[in-house]
Amino acid sequence: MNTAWLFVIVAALLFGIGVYGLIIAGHLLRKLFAINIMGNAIFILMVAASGSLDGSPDALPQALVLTGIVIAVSATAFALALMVRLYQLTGKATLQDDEDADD
Amino acid sequence: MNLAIDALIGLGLVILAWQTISGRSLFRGIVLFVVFGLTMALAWARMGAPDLALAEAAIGAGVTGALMLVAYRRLVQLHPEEPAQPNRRRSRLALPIAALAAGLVAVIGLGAVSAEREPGMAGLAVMSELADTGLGNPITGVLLKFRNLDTLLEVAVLLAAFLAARTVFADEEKSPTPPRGDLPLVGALLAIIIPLTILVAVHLLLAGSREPGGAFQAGAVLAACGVLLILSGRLQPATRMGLAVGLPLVLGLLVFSLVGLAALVMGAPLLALPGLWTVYLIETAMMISIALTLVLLFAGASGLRRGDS
Amino acid sequence: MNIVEWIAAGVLTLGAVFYLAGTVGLLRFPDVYSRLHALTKADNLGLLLVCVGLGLLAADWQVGALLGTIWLLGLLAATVSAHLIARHARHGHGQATTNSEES
Amino acid sequence: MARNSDMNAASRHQRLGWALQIFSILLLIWVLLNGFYQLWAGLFAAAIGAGIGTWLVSGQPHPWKPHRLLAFAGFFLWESLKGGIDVAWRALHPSLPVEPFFARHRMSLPPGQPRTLMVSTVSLLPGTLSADLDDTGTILEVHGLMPEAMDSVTRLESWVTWLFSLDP
Repeated sequence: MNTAWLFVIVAALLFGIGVYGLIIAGHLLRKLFAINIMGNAIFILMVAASGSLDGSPDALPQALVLTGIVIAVSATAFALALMVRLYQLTGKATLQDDEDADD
Repeated sequence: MNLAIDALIGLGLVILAWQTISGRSLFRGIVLFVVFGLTMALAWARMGAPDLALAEAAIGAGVTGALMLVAYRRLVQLHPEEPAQPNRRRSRLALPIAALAAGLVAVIGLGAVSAEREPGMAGLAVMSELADTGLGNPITGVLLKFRNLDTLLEVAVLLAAFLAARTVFADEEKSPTPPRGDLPLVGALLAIIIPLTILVAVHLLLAGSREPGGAFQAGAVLAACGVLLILSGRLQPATRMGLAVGLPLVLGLLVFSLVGLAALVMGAPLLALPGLWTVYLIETAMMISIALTLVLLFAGASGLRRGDS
Repeated sequence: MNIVEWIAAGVLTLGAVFYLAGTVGLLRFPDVYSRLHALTKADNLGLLLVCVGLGLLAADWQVGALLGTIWLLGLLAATVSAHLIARHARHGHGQATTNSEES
Repeated sequence: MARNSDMNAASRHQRLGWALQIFSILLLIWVLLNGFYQLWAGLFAAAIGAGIGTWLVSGQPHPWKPHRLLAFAGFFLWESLKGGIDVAWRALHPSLPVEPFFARHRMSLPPGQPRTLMVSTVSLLPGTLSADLDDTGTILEVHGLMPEAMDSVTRLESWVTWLFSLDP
């Protein structure tokens, strides 16, 4: 058991939680939490699995993840704007399918 | 001992993620999500990635949290009597699917970790090339030298996200931030914090060339200034985007493209940066654009104007 | 461990104790205002002790000065936010939830 | 302080005073962060910071003497030490010995730096918290944890008066 293994396990657990949250969440904001958590899990996986934790740090995966963080915030910002607009127009912040499923 | 600290952080991440997903109130969820982001920053620091720790704290936790809070406030303003209920869907498949996904990630990760690997051929090649760029920080070096097209497109994506969001903010009337009176302490806080934040942003920008930092971290820190100014009413959201906002908004993309094309004209490959000074130039322009984009996303507006106070 | 490191460890532990006391106060004190007392004062003393401990470990005037700056900024943030929260509560938002921030 | 009449005439000087103060503090912090490496960028950043800071500040800068500031810092450090220990003791004490109350305190300090310093430091003294200011900014509402807490407020006021060399 070393650091890389530990963080791979953490990434797997986070990804699982994210997927679970994405499925059960009704509110769109909750779906966004879940998607962001899944993204973070993948970021951890990329850095942990690059083998840089136990040897010399590898700049490539870190640079990739840095790009990923910025893309994630861009996508989240757009999704939030969409969510607010949806709420404005329909008075609901859930997806149509979800309501059907509830009935 | 070190593994114990890592395990504690990992456990914290898992618990926070679970609480964020399953908590009852949305507001609580946002707060927990921010705490999750800050814990992620700790994890990055432990994993030997201080650049990512900075980016995560500033962008992942700070900016995302602020954007979520703004969206939440809009939701509450629209229907104050009905706070968003945690309507959860029941799904018998959720748990098996989640377990499957987690297993998949674990298999991929553990496979990659335990795989025999040529000891960093690509990495060593990168490091030897980086010596020529004069950039001490390999992350910035990789971003600007080997993956510069990605970095350029990344700025473009951020701008595109803003433009897309802008079409969605739509035609609604912007209610100006209500004047908060002249709270003496807030004025003093601003007068101290904002100059200091600008200094720190410039430091991060320059430091990015030899130690953790860079345009994205600096831009996020600078964006915090704008957010503070909006919250205190010194800057107001405006419906029209003037040149004073529009030009800095595209400055990063513009300067990066021009420098990159100039290289092509002079016979070098596209986006080959001729010297360290171009790196500073591009990073500064990118910082300004990134900060402004984030502030406008926070304001949910197309432009900014000076407040009356 | 040499003598300086022992002292630093003691100071850091003491700082943690004050953070703990601040949190206990936050949970035990009867109203918003009293809780703010616990947060501003005990946590700032905790921060001071942690900064002193780290400064002892670093044994570098530059790091020490930076830690001092961090402490001052921590003080500023704590005192301004405490004042704003107290003022908010004083103006009749005491029992209000976070929803009605702008009324 | 009969400066209000020539406020406008002196305003440019005051702005310059503010800008110089902010600039030198920022430059000092830059040197702490970076040493003297890339000082040109530090000068640039400090200049921008000073410009924006001067736009944000209000009121006139008050002159203060360095040795008095040092003494004030000592007083403040001692009081915040006492304050922290006091509140930690009360929080951890089984019987929770607090008697919260509100009190109003009319400040005799002029507006600007002295009042701001006063309002922000009150919260770090033993047993007191600045809870509110009235619209004129002269009456400070203090929340106290125990009856004897108000003594430190008057003591603080005289220290601030002394720091800025004001007439009591």
